[in-house]
Amino acid sequence: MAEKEYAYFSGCSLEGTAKEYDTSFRLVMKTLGVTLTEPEDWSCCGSTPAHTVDHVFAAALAARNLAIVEKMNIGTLTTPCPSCLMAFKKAHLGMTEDEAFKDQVNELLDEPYEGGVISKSSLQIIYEDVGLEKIAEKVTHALPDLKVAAYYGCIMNRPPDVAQFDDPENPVAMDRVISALGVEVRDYAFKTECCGAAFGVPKRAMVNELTYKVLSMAVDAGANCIAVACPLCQQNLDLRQEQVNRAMGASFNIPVLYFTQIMGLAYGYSPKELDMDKLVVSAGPLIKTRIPIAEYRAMKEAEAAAAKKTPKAREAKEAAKTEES
Amino acid sequence: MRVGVFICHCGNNIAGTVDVARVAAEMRKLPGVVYATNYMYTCSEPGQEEIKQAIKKENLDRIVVAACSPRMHENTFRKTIEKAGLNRYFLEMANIREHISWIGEDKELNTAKAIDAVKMAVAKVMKNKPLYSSSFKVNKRVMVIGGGVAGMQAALDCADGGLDVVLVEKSPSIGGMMARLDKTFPTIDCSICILGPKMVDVAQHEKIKLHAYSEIDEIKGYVGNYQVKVRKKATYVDWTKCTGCGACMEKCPTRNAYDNFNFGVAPTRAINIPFPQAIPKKAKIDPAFCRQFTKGKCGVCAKICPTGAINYEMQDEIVTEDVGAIIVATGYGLFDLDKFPEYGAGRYPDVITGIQYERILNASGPTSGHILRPSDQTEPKTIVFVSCAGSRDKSLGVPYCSNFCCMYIAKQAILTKDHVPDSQSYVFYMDIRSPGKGYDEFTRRAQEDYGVKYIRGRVSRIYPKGKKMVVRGADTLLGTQVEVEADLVVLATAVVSAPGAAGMAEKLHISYDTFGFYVESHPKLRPVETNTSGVFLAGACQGPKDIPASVGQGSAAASKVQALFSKDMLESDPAIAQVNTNACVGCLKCVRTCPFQAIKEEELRNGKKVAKVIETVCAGCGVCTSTCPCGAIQLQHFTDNQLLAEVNAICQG
Amino acid sequence: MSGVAGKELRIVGFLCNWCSYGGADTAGVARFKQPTDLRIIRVPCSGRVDPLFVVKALLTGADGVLVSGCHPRDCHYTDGNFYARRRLEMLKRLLPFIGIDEKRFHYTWVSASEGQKWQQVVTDFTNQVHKLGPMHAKKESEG
Amino acid sequence: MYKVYFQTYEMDTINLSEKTNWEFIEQVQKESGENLSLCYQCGNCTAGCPYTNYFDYPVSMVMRLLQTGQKDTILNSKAIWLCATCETCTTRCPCEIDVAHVMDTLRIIARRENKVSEKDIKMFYDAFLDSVKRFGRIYEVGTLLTYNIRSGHFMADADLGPKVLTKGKIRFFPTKIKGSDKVAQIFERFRTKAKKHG
Ligand SMILES: Cc1cc2nc3c(=O)[nH]c(=O)nc-3n(C[C@H](O)[C@H](O)[C@H](O)COP(=O)(O)OP(=O)(O)OC[C@H]3O[C@@H](n4cnc5c(N)ncnc54)[C@H](O)[C@@H]3O)c2cc1C
Ligand SMILES: Cc1cc2nc3c(=O)[nH]c(=O)nc-3n(C[C@H](O)[C@H](O)[C@H](O)COP(=O)(O)OP(=O)(O)OC[C@H]3O[C@@H](n4cnc5c(N)ncnc54)[C@H](O)[C@@H]3O)c2cc1C
Ligand code: SF4
Ligand code: SF4
Ligand code: SF4
Ligand code: SF4
Ligand code: SF4
Ligand code: SF4
Ligand code: SF4
Ligand code: SF4
Repeated sequence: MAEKEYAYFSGCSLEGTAKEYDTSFRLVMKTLGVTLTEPEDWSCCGSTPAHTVDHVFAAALAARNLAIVEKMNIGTLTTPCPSCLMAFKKAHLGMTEDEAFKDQVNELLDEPYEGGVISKSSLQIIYEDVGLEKIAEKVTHALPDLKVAAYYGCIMNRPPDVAQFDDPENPVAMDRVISALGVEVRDYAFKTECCGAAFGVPKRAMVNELTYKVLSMAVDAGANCIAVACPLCQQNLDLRQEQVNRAMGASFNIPVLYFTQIMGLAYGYSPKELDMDKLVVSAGPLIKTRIPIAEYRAMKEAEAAAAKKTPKAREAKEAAKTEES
Repeated sequence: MRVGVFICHCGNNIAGTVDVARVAAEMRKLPGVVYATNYMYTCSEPGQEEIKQAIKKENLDRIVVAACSPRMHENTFRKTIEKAGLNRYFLEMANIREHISWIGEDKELNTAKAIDAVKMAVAKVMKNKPLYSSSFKVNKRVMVIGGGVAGMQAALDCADGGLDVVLVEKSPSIGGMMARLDKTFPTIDCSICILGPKMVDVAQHEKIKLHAYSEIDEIKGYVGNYQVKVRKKATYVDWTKCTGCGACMEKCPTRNAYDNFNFGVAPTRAINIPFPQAIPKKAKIDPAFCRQFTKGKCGVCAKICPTGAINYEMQDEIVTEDVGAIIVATGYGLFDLDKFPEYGAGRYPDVITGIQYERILNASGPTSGHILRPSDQTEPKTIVFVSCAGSRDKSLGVPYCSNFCCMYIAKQAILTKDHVPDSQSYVFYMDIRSPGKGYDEFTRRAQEDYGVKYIRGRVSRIYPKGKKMVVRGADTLLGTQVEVEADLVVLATAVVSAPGAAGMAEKLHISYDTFGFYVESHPKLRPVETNTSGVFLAGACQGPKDIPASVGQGSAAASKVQALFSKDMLESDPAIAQVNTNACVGCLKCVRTCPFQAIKEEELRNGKKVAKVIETVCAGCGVCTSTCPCGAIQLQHFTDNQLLAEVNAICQG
Repeated sequence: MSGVAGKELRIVGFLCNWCSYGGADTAGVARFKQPTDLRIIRVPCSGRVDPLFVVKALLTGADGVLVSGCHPRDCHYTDGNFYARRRLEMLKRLLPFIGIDEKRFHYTWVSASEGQKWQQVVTDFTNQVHKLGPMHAKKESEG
Repeated sequence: MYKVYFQTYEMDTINLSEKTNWEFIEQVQKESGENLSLCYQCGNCTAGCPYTNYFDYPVSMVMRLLQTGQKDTILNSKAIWLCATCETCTTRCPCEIDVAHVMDTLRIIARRENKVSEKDIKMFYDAFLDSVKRFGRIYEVGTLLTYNIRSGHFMADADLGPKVLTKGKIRFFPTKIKGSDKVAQIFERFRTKAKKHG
């Protein structure tokens, strides 16, 4: 496989509250042989607040970065943050579909954006460009205790004609990536139900209830940790878990990991390297049982050999039944 | 030549946006036009009378009517002038309504356009020649394609009227969707109890020949003389020997075959008779599941069958049927659950479709009529019905209403209460559509007498919570979000065209709409005819419709066939191709391009080889005319001269 | 000369009786407003349209010619539209050689139920021809 | 078993002949690019909206108020500010209306006309944008502090402080990008342009 290169827009959160997402993503990409080049002097994408001001203005904040990336001649930009991604995609779509809109946006910019950059989420490049085979190939460690509920958040796949990735109602990319690592995944219905992160600060009561729903659905599905791909989701589900417990009379204690951290663990990086200590709800006990993959396989084979007699017997019984009828 | 021009007002339909008087005045200036007038309703009796009078008084020999589309009234006016003694092909129509007055608002522009349109018609009519039809013999056998209730009704009505009928049904038994229903609205009588006897009548009628488990391969010919190739699909059971005893089915070890009849509610055997009342009641092997086919060994049924009917080597068989008319009654299809990812896309066993619920309610269905939910076979107490699941939904490509689901939801909710008295049903709906006789009373009864809770709003999401399914929707009348924790959810999935409907239409040369439903000749006045003469429609293949409407159409189609067959000879359309043997150089390009093989080579007495059109076969497409390098073969009524006259009238006028 | 000077150009349409003529009727029944430049000639099948008609029209006064037939495989006459397509494709390639912008000619499919599509086709083609301007006036000024 | 979240809103008789603001309907259609007549009031947007319980008018009713041209009611509503652009409504609307974009457009109009019912949210957004303007990026501590001071919620999220700090998650000092003036210029140009146009 040829070396891949992307312009890497980490976004403001990954410089601060989501540092561990940045760290783990970079490590994983190194393992998978993907080069990330940070656009020089990038600025904030504008996110939701800019969209309350004006469509052109919001697009301009995003397009400033797209213009920088366009100059880098890499073609594809990747960002781990769905909020940034959405800002880029909407600006790009608006500017490529509507000439007049493009002119208005470029009027606000020093360097015009011509529409030559494709934006993809980090999950998308891992799932589609790297591929499940390669993801599985690099695994060095098994994580037998993890039961993961993958949480995509509201705007990773929506609206479908903007996101153009995976299913808007039942996305599976993250589930499949984690499964490819050999880690157990639990299916549940709230993968895309909004957790309320956008209003984490000003409307806390409202957010508590939404977060509560997502957490309880994951727990009901038998998950013991949640994987996320969005810094806002992570912050909301992890940092605010205690707020939720207090407000809703619950007692959640479920670690919320970035999916890239799980990948890193399967690829043998130490919890320290992956900034696991930055999680508020510790994942320590769950990952304590991590073992090298070879050892794990040997163990499983032994187990299987011991259990072999049973299925044979069942088969024989089945055959007898057929004869009877 | 004395041309008369009649401009129609169509009340205000035309006169509102076209200055009809001016058009008439302009026409009077044209050479050849000796009479031009405008009239309120030209197609009315006095309107037609006026044309007849004018023909006599003004000695007219060519007539132009500028009015609605010729697809609407060409025939009317042809008959009018014929009654006044003119050849019917001395008429031309200018379409100044559909193509002008209804689509433009500027009266000046419309009037100018109308003047052009009438000018073109005048130019053409002056080149028209008298044409005379010849007659040909009709084969008074009719084929009915599709053995649902509509097709059965059509077949029985035709046969009772003394016609020979060939009924072709794709699946192993006739009966269609109705055979799968439990009870029917609005009377709640048992579906199979009223349909069963009809099915038996079909089977026993001496005038009806049934090809079940058969499909149409090819259709050739024209009204009065069709040749249809029917593919009798291999059943791997010799139906002349099979008695329908069912012994094979009982012993077949393959128990996981997909049950088409029950829409997969429960599995069936690899060899099966679809349901107890099936007609014909014969067994059929599904080779996708049968071990003899998938693994090469089993043969249990062959050993068991007392009549030795099993034949694993059976091949499809093609038979050709000659008929004079065809009734299409191929019914409809339904959306699958995978269209609804927000409702689990078929991943939750307790979210099912309306037709599956119909099978669960049915006494001869997989649960013997006990309402048991698929996941754990327990009796559901809270049932939620979701109407318009996929219907009226542009984002899913079904903008239309599926017509009968509002009614069957009410029916199923009532039946649910009858089966499980302590149950509570909820219906999420956008509108309750129940406009038939006794229909609204029926949906009211569901609410008033059976306590079904109707909630106005769509359902946004369905997800499992413990053993329940949470249905989250809106109650737009309350203006709020609502949730119901249900044991079973039934989706009234959208009605779509039958699988393969488009391909079938192409074989028949009839039109279908964007959704695959067949298009009738006229939405109000010719609802069971198609634009291909000799081909008629009945039932839901034309659009979603319930049983009464389907049966009504079946009978209507049958009566249309009876009328067609009431004559021994039919008149051919004389607008066909004709060869000028002097101009023809015998290149035979036309022979090769004619889509109907209507041209053959002929040797004249002087030894010259030329093309010759077989009158009864030519369909009048004119492909040959635009192929011929010498202009020797001309499609009558649409000759090069006639069409160029129209072109000249616009371009040089 | 037909057409209202200054407002309209002259566009000739050849429509097959079964599909596109019906589609234009459907558009009318639904009152889908359209530009008024088009003059329609009814033919039984798009296969009846001789490329010479198109050329003749364009050379003698039309600014644009539109041919519309049934969708492929949905032809009332089995495959008349297939012949039409072959011929008219050829014609499109030949037009530039006789000095006619190929954008003045358009061939499309509209079925009897597609009133809305017909409105779109007429509107788009009329706009396209208007962009090119009148054909014959241009020629005069050129020559 | 049948759970209802109750809304409270009051409405007087609306005299549609007098109180239908047709220009407003036109304006929203033009600025959002959406045809409001497509909405047939199925309620699917409301049914899926995660925030609906906090809205004064559920989103389908906002659509209805729009169709009837009730400008003031809409621009003064909390709903348009409590919408988080989660795109659920847009994704599920059977009529393919980009409902979230309509909500977005309504916020823009409300802001332009100085009718913001949810001051807190606007303030938070403003604090966010201030940071972008000053530093080119978001400076989380600064944003939070600015918000707390302006909104008077001095202790907002104070309980999280120790957690975040001990985890080393927050930078105390903003990173100011080299091109921060370039970003500020986007703000400036926009402001001048907006002034020029009205
Ligand atoms: C859940 C549900 C409940 C309903 N309940 C009621 C009710 O209570 N009352 C009521 O009035 N209506 C009800 N209906 C509607 C009813 O099913 C239809 O009105 C009726 O079945 C239409 O009959 P049909 O003959 O046109 O079509 P169908 O019943 O669909 O029959 C078409 C037949 O043609 C065959 N066929 C299809 N394609 C081909 C082909 N290419 N070649 C040969 N054969 C072919 C099919 O196999 C089938 O046998 C209900 C529908 C559903 C889904
Ligand atoms: C305001 C309005 C608008 C409508 N618009 C539409 C529309 O747009 N599209 C549509 O499809 N439908 C429309 N309809 C419905 C339409 O009118 C009917 O579907 C249609 O007229 C029914 O036709 P009919 O022949 O059954 O009955 P009728 O039209 O009522 O004809 C019955 C005839 O029988 C005669 N008659 C009655 N009793 C006797 C007797 N004892 N002896 C002899 N003769 C008798 C009557 O005088 C009458 O001429 C509309 C109806 C109304 C009221
Ligand atoms: S002839 Fe056609 S246009 Fe004239 S009144 Fe009759 S329907 Fe109307
Ligand atoms: S195939 Fe034989 S065993 Fe099966 S039903 Fe027919 S007769 Fe009976
Ligand atoms: S041969 Fe096939 S159909 Fe017959 S019994 Fe065996 S599996 Fe069943
Ligand atoms: S019949 Fe009722 S449920 Fe069915 S599509 Fe129409 S409105 Fe919806
Ligand atoms: S194409 Fe024309 S010239 Fe050739 S055989 Fe046919 S009619 Fe004669
Ligand atoms: S018009 Fe010509 S091409 Fe068409 S069917 Fe008749 S003979 Fe054949
Ligand atoms: S989902 Fe769409 S159509 Fe339905 S109420 Fe909301 S905006 Fe209107
Ligand atoms: S985008 Fe806004 S209105 Fe739409 S569902 Fe999300 S929060 Fe509700």
